Amino acid sequence: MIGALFVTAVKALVLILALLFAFAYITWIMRRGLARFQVRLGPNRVGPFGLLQPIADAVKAIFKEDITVAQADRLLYWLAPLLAFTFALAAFAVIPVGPDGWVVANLDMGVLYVFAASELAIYGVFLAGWASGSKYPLMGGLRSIAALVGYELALGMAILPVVLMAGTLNLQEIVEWQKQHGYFIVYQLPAFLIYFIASLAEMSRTPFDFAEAEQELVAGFHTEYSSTKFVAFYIAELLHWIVGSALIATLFLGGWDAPFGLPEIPVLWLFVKWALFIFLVLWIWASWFRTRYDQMIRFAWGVLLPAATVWFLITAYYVVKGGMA
Amino acid sequence: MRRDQAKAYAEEKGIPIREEHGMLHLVLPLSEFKIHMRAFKEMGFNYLADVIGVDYLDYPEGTSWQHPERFAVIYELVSMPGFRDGDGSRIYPRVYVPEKKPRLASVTDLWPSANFPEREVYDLFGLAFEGHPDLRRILLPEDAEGHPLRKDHPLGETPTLFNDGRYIDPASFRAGLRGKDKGLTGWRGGRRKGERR
Amino acid sequence: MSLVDLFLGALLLLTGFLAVRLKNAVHAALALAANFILVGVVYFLLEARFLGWIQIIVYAGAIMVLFVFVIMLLYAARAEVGADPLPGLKPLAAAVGVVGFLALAYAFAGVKAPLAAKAASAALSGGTAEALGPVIWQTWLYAVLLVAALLLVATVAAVTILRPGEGGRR
Amino acid sequence: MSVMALAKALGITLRHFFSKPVTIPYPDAPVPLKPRFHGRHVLTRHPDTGLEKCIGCSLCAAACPAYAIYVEPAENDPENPVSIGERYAKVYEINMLRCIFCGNCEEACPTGAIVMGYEFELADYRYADFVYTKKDLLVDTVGSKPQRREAKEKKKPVKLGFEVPYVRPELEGVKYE
Amino acid sequence: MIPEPKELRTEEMLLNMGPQHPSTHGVLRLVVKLAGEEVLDVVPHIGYLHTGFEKTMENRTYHQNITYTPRMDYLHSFAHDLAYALSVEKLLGAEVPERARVIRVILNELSRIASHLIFVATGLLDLGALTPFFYAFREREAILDLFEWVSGQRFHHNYIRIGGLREDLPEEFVPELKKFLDTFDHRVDDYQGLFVGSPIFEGRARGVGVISAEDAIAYGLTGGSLRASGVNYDVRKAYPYCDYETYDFEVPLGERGDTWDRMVVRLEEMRQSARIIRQGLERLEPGPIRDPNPHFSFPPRELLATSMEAVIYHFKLATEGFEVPPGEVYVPTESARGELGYYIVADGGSMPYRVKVRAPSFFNLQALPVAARGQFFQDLVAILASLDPVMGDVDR
Amino acid sequence: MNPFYLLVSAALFALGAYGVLARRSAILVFMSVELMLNAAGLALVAFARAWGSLEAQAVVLLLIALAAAEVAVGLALVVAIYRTRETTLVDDLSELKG
Repeated sequence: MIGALFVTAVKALVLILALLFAFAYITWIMRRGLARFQVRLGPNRVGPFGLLQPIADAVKAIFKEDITVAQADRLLYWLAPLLAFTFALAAFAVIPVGPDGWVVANLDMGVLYVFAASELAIYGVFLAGWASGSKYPLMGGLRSIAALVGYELALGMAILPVVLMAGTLNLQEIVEWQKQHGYFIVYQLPAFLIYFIASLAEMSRTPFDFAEAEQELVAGFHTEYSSTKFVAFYIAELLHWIVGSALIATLFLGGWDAPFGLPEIPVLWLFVKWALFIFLVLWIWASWFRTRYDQMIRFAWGVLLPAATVWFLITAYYVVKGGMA
Repeated sequence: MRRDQAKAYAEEKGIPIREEHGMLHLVLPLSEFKIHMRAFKEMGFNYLADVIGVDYLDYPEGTSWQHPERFAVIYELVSMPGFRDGDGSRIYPRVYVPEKKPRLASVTDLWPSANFPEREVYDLFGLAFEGHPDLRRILLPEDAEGHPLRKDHPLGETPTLFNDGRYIDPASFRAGLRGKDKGLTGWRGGRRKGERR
Repeated sequence: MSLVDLFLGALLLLTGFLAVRLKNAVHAALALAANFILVGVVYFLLEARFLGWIQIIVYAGAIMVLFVFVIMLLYAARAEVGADPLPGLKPLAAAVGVVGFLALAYAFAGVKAPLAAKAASAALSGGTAEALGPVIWQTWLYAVLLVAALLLVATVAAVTILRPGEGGRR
Repeated sequence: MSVMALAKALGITLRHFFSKPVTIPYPDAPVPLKPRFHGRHVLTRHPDTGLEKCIGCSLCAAACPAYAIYVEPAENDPENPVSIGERYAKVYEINMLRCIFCGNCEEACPTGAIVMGYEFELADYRYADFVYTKKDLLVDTVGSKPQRREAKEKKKPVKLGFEVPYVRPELEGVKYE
Repeated sequence: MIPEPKELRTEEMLLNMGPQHPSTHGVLRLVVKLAGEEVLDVVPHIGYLHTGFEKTMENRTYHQNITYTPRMDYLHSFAHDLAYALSVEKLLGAEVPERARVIRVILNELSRIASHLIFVATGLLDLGALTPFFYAFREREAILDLFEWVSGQRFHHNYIRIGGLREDLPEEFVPELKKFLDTFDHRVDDYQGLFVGSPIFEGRARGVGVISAEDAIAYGLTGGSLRASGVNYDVRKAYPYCDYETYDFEVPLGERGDTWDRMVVRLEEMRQSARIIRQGLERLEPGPIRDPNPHFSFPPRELLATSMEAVIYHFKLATEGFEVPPGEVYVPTESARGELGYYIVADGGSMPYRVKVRAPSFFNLQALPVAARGQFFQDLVAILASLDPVMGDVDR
Repeated sequence: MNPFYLLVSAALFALGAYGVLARRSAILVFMSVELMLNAAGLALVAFARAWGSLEAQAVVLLLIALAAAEVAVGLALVVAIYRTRETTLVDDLSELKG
């Protein structure tokens, strides 16, 4: 018992370190990548190719003055970044990076866990918006909830066909199923598209990044945050991106499974697929606009949810009729 | 052409006209100014392009232009070409406003676009427009003193400083160039406060 | 009854108490959200794991978020200000609460569990989705359908109540 | 078709992803300037005699819309003239904080003495450091005041942050390393 | 007026946008009355960039003032130089030679393209698209480089002179310009591909911030914003200057007067400007670039060494400037933002008695509340951007 | 049988009842109702644990779904009332009683 706990703790620690490292470098990738889309160079001054830029950024951010707005609700103002950070980090625990044992917590209902974690992470966002005691963050917070109401149902509905086909809520087993039968992106292309669009909203990336729309809300919910608290939000926000991409790779692209009969190396293949989605999101970020939040909600309820429901019914019919299960 | 129409109207009403550089200036009397403006609007001058305030305080005597009062507000009316039957006529009615009673009627009810420019004239010349919906200072801070585009408002240029206390005072430098003053003279005192080295 | 149970019970009571006592509506809502998450955790301990997740996702993730959204939307955080028109209601409410608790406690005290803990646990098989599924879709099928219909009606009702362009700007 | 438009946008950005960045890494790489660039002024000398072209007539000061130039003329010593004319500029100072680099001084100068050069790295710390004297402006001086100060401290030649395809003929005698 | 707190419904919120805000395009302050995300009213507060140019210009010579004009509208700065020079030339009766007129048109259109590029860049940035911003700045950089070739300055050219131009084009200019034009059309296609037709852009811009033609006229809109409402008013066509009537170009018009139209009209105007520049290049014949009248033109530099008369004129022009006969004049021109003109009152001296700039942005900004009322807060920034105010132009 | 959670649920129910009576803001009253519903759910799950009854758990699932429906309508009502009356205090809505 104690031994297993210890192993889990070590795994979690390694994962957290890896994620924080990934976070640090995803800022670099994000900035360099966006810069390349925009025919410029991006950060290249600190270290070779600007590789030390994340460290410089972190040092700078931490030594900035920590400001608390006079109108702020002190307790929640302090709690909000912590919540956002924690839940964003927690979601990764059930994503398998390799066969048996290469996962921090092999929960039998891992999909539900991820779902719960991503929902609870919203608390951090809108509490920040509310606790800042300022109008721009408040509007950012309201928009984030409005978005949540929009995408969460479509997101859930899009996972259901996958769960139904794999017959399990365990992510590891979903990957194993895909290893045997082929990837879900083949069987479940509509579900994949719906899930991808909805998870863009969940990661609050373009075109659904209105909760922190810089142009009108300055920075949305974290306008009034500075120093380490801001860093916590920044990490949380990018962790959503990291976790979201890893999750979609796991659910629809076979996770850690090596494609095309290539040798199986833990972590590597998930990383490759993950990077694919990171790039895809970046690419969309560089190419598209931001929707208005009411349009996004209308789209989610009017297009995504009905489509997901119809597709779910089709899949259910197929499974019940004795297809694969 | 509406321009000819306006000219005929002015001749009929006895409004002084002046044509120069192809521009038709009409000098409206202050008392009936709004009536004439309304007539122009009905004539089809649907667009108010500008409201221009001028302070003729030290306008030199002896030119062909005579200015009965200190202030003038010049309106630029256009019959907008490309909109309905607009033909592109432009007229420049003006009204002289005495220094003692610097107020005149607002034309915002005829042309809503007069809102900002009338506020600007109010701000920079201190001419009050009666009937303006929102007459506040627009370009200057609300607590600013004076009306800077009046000719008696000081310019407030700061001297340019050079080494060893040399400086150029713009106003006297300008005057010196025109032989009105001795030009490059004056104070040659030490350094600015707090300056090192 | 283990230490964990005691701890969770105490936390549940504390958050519940805060939820009905805190002046600031957002704080109260947060306390309630914490209470709901704790209830979800208790469900895990009581061999109802699927229910635990659903509790967290629906109650803490959706319902409380809606509450907080409405509070923020209406700027109603500091709702209970001004003089209380019915000042005598608070002690009465407390009394009703105490009496209710005593009555329920008395009723529960008389309950005797028919099964041994082990057997009950085996019957529940952890309360996973697989275990729960047949029950829902067989025993309670009509109830599920009714609830589904109710959900649909509720959605329609909510949308209708807030339909734009009726009796106001929106 | 609207989805096609979204795809087209993706295609355009992807094409740019594989094109060369247009960034000039400025402090490392020199900025390419055009020959007519209006940079820090240069007081030129007569190419044959080496005498200053400036005759202290103050036309530049008069033409300056920002009143940034101060000229104080003095009579030339006929034995040992400083300039080509009868008089020369005893004091010639430009306040670079006031200067708007319009080039009116260059246009007004009857002898072609004051010419706009190419140096633009003039940022400094103190008011007094922005007053450029004859010493800083004459053609033999390379670099702005802060650049020269830095070069002196580091004991290196002045590093200029620009390159020009060719130097304008008006700037005769100017040598950029 | 800002309503008193008593009148406020609790559901309403007063939001102060600016003067420092990412999307107010300078130092504009908007007091926005919001119900949720719906804009009930907008009150623009301007003047944060008020520099008193008009007063300053009364105390500088006509010649020196050319250094002040481009600093108002720093994006389409050549239009201000040109409008000012045209007014003074009209007072003086100066004859601008053919070559100078053609070069003025070329540079004016180049400057207009640069300004519209900024418009597209920042307008799309306000809609959340990051990338077009950088693409547009790349092209703008090329245009600024061209200006650097011509005048040595990228923004504040000081290249126009009363009666002509400061100096002739450098040899390299025409080939460089041709090189730029060759790539430019593809680049405009790229911008178009990035937003026109995109359903997200349609959703954000179609039917948003509608200004009807009547409202546009009433609130004093000009330029692209007016043409987006369907009013065919382009000063270049209506009151031609610099021989614009001889150039073959079209005036793009919108139909609905929404954000979409205002964006697309400007995009098309860039193409038309490029077309005008091409025609201008064909007309570029060698010739004088300045009215040789010594009364207001500096004599050629060669003459200074030989002609005493030239030296005297030179000294007089440099110190005192030239005298302009008394009169009042206004010449409308088309800047990237709309009708721009300098109303100049001359008193016979060498400095203008009064200069009034008819700044298009100042008038265009009045239409913002009309367009923004009833829209979403998220659209407010897009509407503001689509009206294309330049705060230097507004505040002067 | 573990009566501990039953007692806890009873206490939570009592707290909810207190809240319903003592709170003045409609939203807070509503939140107290949710607390009571949850107490019922907790009791049911505790019973299910004692009886080994999955049916009881299924009822809790239905309960949660019902709660979601209830909240949707209830909050919509609160917002609608607020729009017309600009208050969330229950006592100010007394004219609804007749």
